[in-house]
Amino acid sequence: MKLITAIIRPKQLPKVKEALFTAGVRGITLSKVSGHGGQGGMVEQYRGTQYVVEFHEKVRISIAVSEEFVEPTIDAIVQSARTGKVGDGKIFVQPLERVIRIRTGEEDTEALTPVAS
Amino acid sequence: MKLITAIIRPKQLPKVKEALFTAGVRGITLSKVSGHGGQGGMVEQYRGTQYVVEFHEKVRISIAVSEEFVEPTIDAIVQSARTGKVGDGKIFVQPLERVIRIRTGEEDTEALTPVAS
Amino acid sequence: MKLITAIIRPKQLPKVKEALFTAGVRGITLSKVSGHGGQGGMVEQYRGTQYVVEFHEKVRISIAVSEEFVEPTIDAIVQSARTGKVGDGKIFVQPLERVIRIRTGEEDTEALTPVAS
Amino acid sequence: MKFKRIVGVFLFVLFSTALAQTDAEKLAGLEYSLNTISLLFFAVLVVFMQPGFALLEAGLHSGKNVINIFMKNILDFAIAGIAFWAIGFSIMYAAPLFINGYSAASFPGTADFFFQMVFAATAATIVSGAIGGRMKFSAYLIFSVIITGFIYPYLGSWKWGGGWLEQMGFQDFAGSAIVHAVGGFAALGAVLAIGPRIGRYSGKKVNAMPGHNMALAGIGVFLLWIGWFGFNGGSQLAFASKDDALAIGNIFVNTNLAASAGAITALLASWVLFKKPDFSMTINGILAGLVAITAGCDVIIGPWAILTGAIGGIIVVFSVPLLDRLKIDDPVGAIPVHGIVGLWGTIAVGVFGGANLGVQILGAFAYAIPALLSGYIVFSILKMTIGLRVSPEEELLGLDLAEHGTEGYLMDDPLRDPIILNPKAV
Amino acid sequence: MKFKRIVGVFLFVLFSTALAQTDAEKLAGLEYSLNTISLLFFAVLVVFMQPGFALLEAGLHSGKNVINIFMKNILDFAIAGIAFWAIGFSIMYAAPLFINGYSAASFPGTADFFFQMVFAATAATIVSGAIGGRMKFSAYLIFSVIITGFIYPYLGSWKWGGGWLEQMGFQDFAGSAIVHAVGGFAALGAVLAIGPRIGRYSGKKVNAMPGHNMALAGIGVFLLWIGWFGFNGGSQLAFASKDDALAIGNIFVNTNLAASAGAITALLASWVLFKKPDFSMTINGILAGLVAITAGCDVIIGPWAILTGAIGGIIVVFSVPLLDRLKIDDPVGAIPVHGIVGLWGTIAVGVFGGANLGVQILGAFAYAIPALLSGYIVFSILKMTIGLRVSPEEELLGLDLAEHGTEGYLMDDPLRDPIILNPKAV
Amino acid sequence: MKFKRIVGVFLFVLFSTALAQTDAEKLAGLEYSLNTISLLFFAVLVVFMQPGFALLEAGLHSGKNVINIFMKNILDFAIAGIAFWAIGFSIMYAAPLFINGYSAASFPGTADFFFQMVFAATAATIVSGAIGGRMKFSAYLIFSVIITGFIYPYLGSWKWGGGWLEQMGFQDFAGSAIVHAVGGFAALGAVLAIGPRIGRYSGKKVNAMPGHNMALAGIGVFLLWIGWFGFNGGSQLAFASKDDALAIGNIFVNTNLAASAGAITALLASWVLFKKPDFSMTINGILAGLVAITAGCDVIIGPWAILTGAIGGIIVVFSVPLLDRLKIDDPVGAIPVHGIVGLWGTIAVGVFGGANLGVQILGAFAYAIPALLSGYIVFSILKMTIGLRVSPEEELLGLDLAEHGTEGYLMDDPLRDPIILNPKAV
Ligand SMILES: Nc1ncnc2c1ncn2[C@@H]1O[C@H](COP(=O)(O)OP(=O)(O)O)[C@@H](O)[C@H]1O
Ligand SMILES: Nc1ncnc2c1ncn2[C@@H]1O[C@H](COP(=O)(O)OP(=O)(O)O)[C@@H](O)[C@H]1O
Ligand SMILES: Nc1ncnc2c1ncn2[C@@H]1O[C@H](COP(=O)(O)OP(=O)(O)O)[C@@H](O)[C@H]1O
Repeated sequence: MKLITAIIRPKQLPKVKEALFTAGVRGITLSKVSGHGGQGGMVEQYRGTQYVVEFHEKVRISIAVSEEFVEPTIDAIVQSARTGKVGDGKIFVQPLERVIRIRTGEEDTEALTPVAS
Repeated sequence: MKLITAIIRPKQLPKVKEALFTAGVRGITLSKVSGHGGQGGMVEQYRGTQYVVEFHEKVRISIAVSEEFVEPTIDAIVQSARTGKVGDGKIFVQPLERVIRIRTGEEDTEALTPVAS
Repeated sequence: MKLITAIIRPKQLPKVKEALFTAGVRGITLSKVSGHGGQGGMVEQYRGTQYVVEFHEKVRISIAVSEEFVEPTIDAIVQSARTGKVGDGKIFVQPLERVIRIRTGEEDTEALTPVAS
Repeated sequence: MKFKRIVGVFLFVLFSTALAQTDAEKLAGLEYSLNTISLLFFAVLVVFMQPGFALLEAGLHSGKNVINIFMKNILDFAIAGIAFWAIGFSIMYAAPLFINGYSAASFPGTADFFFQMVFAATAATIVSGAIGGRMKFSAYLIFSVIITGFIYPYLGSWKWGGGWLEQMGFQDFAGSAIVHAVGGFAALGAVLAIGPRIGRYSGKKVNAMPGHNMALAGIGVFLLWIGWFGFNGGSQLAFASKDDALAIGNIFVNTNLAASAGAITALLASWVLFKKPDFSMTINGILAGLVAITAGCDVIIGPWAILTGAIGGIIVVFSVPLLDRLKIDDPVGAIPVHGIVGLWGTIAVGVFGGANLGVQILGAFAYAIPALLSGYIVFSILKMTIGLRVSPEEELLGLDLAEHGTEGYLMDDPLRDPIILNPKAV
Repeated sequence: MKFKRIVGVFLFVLFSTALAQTDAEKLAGLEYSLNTISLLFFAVLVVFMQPGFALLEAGLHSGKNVINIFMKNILDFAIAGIAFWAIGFSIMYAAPLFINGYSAASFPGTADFFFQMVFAATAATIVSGAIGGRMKFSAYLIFSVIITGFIYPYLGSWKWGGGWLEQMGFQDFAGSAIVHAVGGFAALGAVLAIGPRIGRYSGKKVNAMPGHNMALAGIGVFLLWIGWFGFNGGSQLAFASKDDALAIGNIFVNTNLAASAGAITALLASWVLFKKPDFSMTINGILAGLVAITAGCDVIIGPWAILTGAIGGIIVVFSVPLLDRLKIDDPVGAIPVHGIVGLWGTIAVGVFGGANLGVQILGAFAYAIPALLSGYIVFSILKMTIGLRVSPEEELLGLDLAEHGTEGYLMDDPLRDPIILNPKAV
Repeated sequence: MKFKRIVGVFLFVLFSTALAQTDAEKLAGLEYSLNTISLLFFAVLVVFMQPGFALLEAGLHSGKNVINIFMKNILDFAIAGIAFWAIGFSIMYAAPLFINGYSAASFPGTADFFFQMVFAATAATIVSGAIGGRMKFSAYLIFSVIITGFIYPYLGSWKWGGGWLEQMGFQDFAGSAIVHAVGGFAALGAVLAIGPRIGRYSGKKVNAMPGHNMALAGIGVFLLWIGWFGFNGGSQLAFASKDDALAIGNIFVNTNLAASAGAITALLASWVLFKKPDFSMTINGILAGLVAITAGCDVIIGPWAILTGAIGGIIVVFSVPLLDRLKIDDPVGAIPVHGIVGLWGTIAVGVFGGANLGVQILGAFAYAIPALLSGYIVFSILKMTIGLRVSPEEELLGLDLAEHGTEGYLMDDPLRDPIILNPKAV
């Protein structure tokens, strides 16, 4: 199993969600992060003073997947999150040793399949 | 050492904190995340239009532990976070190569024991 | 490649950013987290009732680096984030198997060099 | 000649008299209209107390209940507007139903009604903050009808309707007892019937549940302070003479001195007791100063007004933790501010204002006890019938979502975007 | 002796007459000044509707547009203050430009102007919420000049300027048609010209775009309710007699009954339709009650005022989803509340208030249709010239940043700290 | 017969005269009461400036200082209510202490005091925003006592107390110099004594520290605009004659024209200078227009009022960055708006209003310089004694927590839940 973490533009999120869903990925966890990289800052002003807001709002998507889902997941994200302009973000792939579903105690691959309520 | 990451229901957080404390786990880092999985959405309405809020507020708990704490930590979380309804969350276990305590420069296991101020 | 995650005091963030920049680290992702450890709580009061706010606002810095940057990055963080008082935070080092730059599809080390726009 | 002259004089006199007669009518018309316009403007000032209370309560409650608080404060005013018109005014002043054909001496019956209606709405709205965060919206609506249509008018009739307390010489100029103690003790009855919010008390421990927005509370208290000039000033009910003007000038100054003193003593008392100058205590202190002077703002003058307000401010700072020790959960301090200080203000007229002390004490409790009982009984009946309290899940979720299906605050948040993984959920 | 006595009488009479004459002057002065002071105070109450609208609109829009909404609401009031002074008043009342030397009978021309100016500003400001979130700020400024300087004054002259509708006996006491229907239908024209916000409608689906802060909307509606007492009460335009006082007392009560009824019926209708008592519908219902009674607040009495307001409240709850089905995106409900209910209020004077029903219907549409057309045409011309709408990127970013370069809300956030990795960006 | 007739005439005359006499008394009573009621209502409008300032300042400061700002704005009003009553009024108008037995000619002494007291509170409250975010709460409280009890009354006595500037023919109708320049220059003295907020200036670089909530600032400026009608209108101090009515009508229109013009020029100037129509500059521009016209609102008419306000609006847009270059950290613009434009407004009466230009300039500086010095000296003494500034840690933490132990905003946040890992911390 892998833990795939993607940093994407907030505006691309709806497309990414759709692509992931189409790729069969159902369980995801999102959080708001602040990204700093090659992307230029945004100029704001207040009472006559200009300042550069150099952070960018990004969304982090964390997805635990079994091996066979690694490639489809990465593909889905790359295709749906890409705009071609600097700041599109990164995908990180990390080893994941165990997954436990709290509700049932199921482990690993069984723990990864969401059950619709 | 392992990095244990749990996604839980916000409402269970007090119980989970207590269970972790009882299990001897003192250092934790929390963050707010948004979870999407098998849990059904919540219907809200505004000016006569209904809409489904499909994300769920969740809390992510990150805990770095030495090997002997892995099982007790997982057990503590599973037992305290479980409600039995879809949406209870997941626990992820990842390898952790190094831990450094910034204040002292201590590494690994020494870095993991909190010092009460 | 490694994923370096540091939990630091929000107040130290400007210094840490500067140190990282000086060390040649350009791409970082930040998020707000809530830390619990050895640091004592803050007493607040409301309508005559005192209560302890026991969580502490912390900032989590996530940095994906290639091997040769691991030590300089850790050093930069430790030196700039340290105040010497309990609560300075921790650094976690985890293995990172792949990195993909969404914009270009570049992988791994190439994906890690930010391109100024 | 002489005759002509006399006739001339006579005609002249007649003419000047005729003119004088028209003038006398005009004069009477002016008096009448100055009385009316003044009363209506004072009434409009009192209406500012409605957003004042709404904001104060919203600020001191959790953000997940903000819609519910505004809904209650809007609806109790709307309900007062109809129920006090249909029936309440008639009970209170032995007037016809629907103020149908009712007229007053020095201003229109409609203006009289409008001024009294905003007082009824105030008594009702005092309750809403105390039971906030846990009561069913439907139960609150029914209670609003009952208090503005029946409880407040009936109790009010004892004094302002010329009833037995009026006969005894009881003094309550603008309603420390009739409005504030009634509202505050009805709130106590309501809180006893509904119980504390979940998690407020655990064993002997009092858990602070801090309000979500002190800026809202701050605006609220300013609007209340402003509105109170209408509340106390307007209660003079006559404006078109020098004596009335002198009285109203006095009322304004006494009212403001008491409010200022209440603010300052509550500030200092909280500073001493809790080591910090406390915000929510200070704003409660202002209101305490105002409630305290309300009954005697016409006769408790200058330094005595300061003293009356100052004591009010101190009472509040000591009452709030006391109520908590008794596990009476009043998130906004309505019971200390309006109830307990309402009693003090009523009694103060006997202490500093020359009224009969015994009668004042009697009158104070004659309002507090029935208000407490009727609040308790009405809410207990509601509890047994339609139910009084939302479910624990709804309470934790917040009344905005649970009762009204909408969130009070929504910041632009990409994570909320509605495109959906789970197709069944759509 | 006799002569002396007669002379004495004469002198006495003369003296008393002289005194009476001075008194008559004083009396006239008092009447004049009471009229003036009252009119100005009513006008100040109407000014409270400006922050009222700003808050209502800000609350029901997204947080990324809050500065833009305040800017529009501030500037349209500032522009009305200049444009209606320079030209508008002269068009509406055939008065000199710049109210230069203009005088009225029973109060100063300046006071007359000031009262009428705040009405012009109200008509203008109604539009701002409906087109919020997508219009260029510059386009809105130009429109503000045109509506307060020309459209509203010209249409208003038909009735309040003594024009053809006045001649026909059309009745619109405080402006259900002249102010509200004009504002509401100009808003409809504007919305038709600019189109819905991005993402509001996808195919047949209506996507809710919830407002960001219901507390702001709640304060706003209270300020509007309060301001309306000035709007309707002040429209009596004469205050210094018993008859006027009686009229104003009536107006206050009718206004409040209609507002209360509108709140209650909108609440109940939303409860039935959407299963929950809806907040934004209820506050729209209050405004609907107020708009409905505005035309006939002098003649639609008591129960009929309740009925008029109640119908207004129901109209709104049904109109909002209807407009959405037509893909007319009006985030605050300005079109139903001011436009549609403005028609109803105007017609209601024929139904409940004894006016000629045919003339009322004619007058209602005589205001609605030109307002709709002029709104649509002005904005279409702006679209073809300077452009009407911000770019999609700017709309998504929010008008605060895109148009004004500043964010409306900034919480202390360590992640925003300006020390910078990328030196080029500095 | 003849005799009878004459007697009849005589009696008739006597009777009519007697009636006239009663009427004359009634008339005098009406005049007196109309004066009183008007003055008090104008005063209440001025009280709206207190929440106005509180909201403006709260909005333009950081969210971690919101409680502190409300506390200061509440307490300076409470302190003014007591200190100006106890001593200030007596210094300013050579009246007895505690307004004990003080009476005025055409309205009660109490009403006179109340109106003047709200002016004193305004002068005091101007300072609070400029020194926000860093001053010890205790130091501010002491300063409030000194400015409302001594500085403002003493300076005010020079003109409104009939002192030397009044003798010289200096004109300042409602206080551009006496209230606003005094407040603004005292604020400058205070800022010079306390220094800028941490991180505001680094070397030559000016770091923007944006305010946290523009909606609050927006409501604030509307309340200030509204309150100013009381400030300027009420300063006529007599209302019960046609001449007064004419004057007040004029004052309203001039005040509103200047405010509108200030808004528009500040908007345009910021648009040109900073490329975007700036919100906080525009609202400062409104206030600048209002401050500018305050001294001459009675004599600077129509187009000249527009010009006076327009220049005020431009002054502000240029002064704000200038002060920043001088490292004078005034987060809300109190010094430009009230100080610099206060000078301009005072001088404008000499330029456009027919007053002696030399005397106006003299008077303007006769207020500005002592105010600056006394602000600087009082705060320097406080600095040397009890300390003026919170510690850097407290400043960074925010004054709400550091000084008052409570947070201003608390959103429901599961991460804050109080169940605790560290048992010692409980
Ligand atoms: N080495 C890194 N470690 C962690 N996060 C990174 C790293 N590099 C980039 N990021 C994240 O990815 C986002 C996009 O990177 P950026 O360099 O701006 O553009 P691009 O990926 O298109 O080259 C950044 O805002 C940051 O959040
Ligand atoms: N594969 C996954 N990767 C990352 N997070 C997941 C994954 N599956 C579930 N989650 C997280 O766990 C939460 C609970 O999962 P869900 O499927 O709703 O219920 P359950 O765990 O009870 O089956 C989700 O809201 C999401 O935050
Ligand atoms: N074992 C752990 N796992 C995850 N986070 C931890 C752990 N220990 C500490 N932390 C994080 O580091 C922060 C600082 O730790 P603390 O024990 O308070 O001080 P110090 O690191 O100086 O000993 C905590 O607030 C928490 O966010």
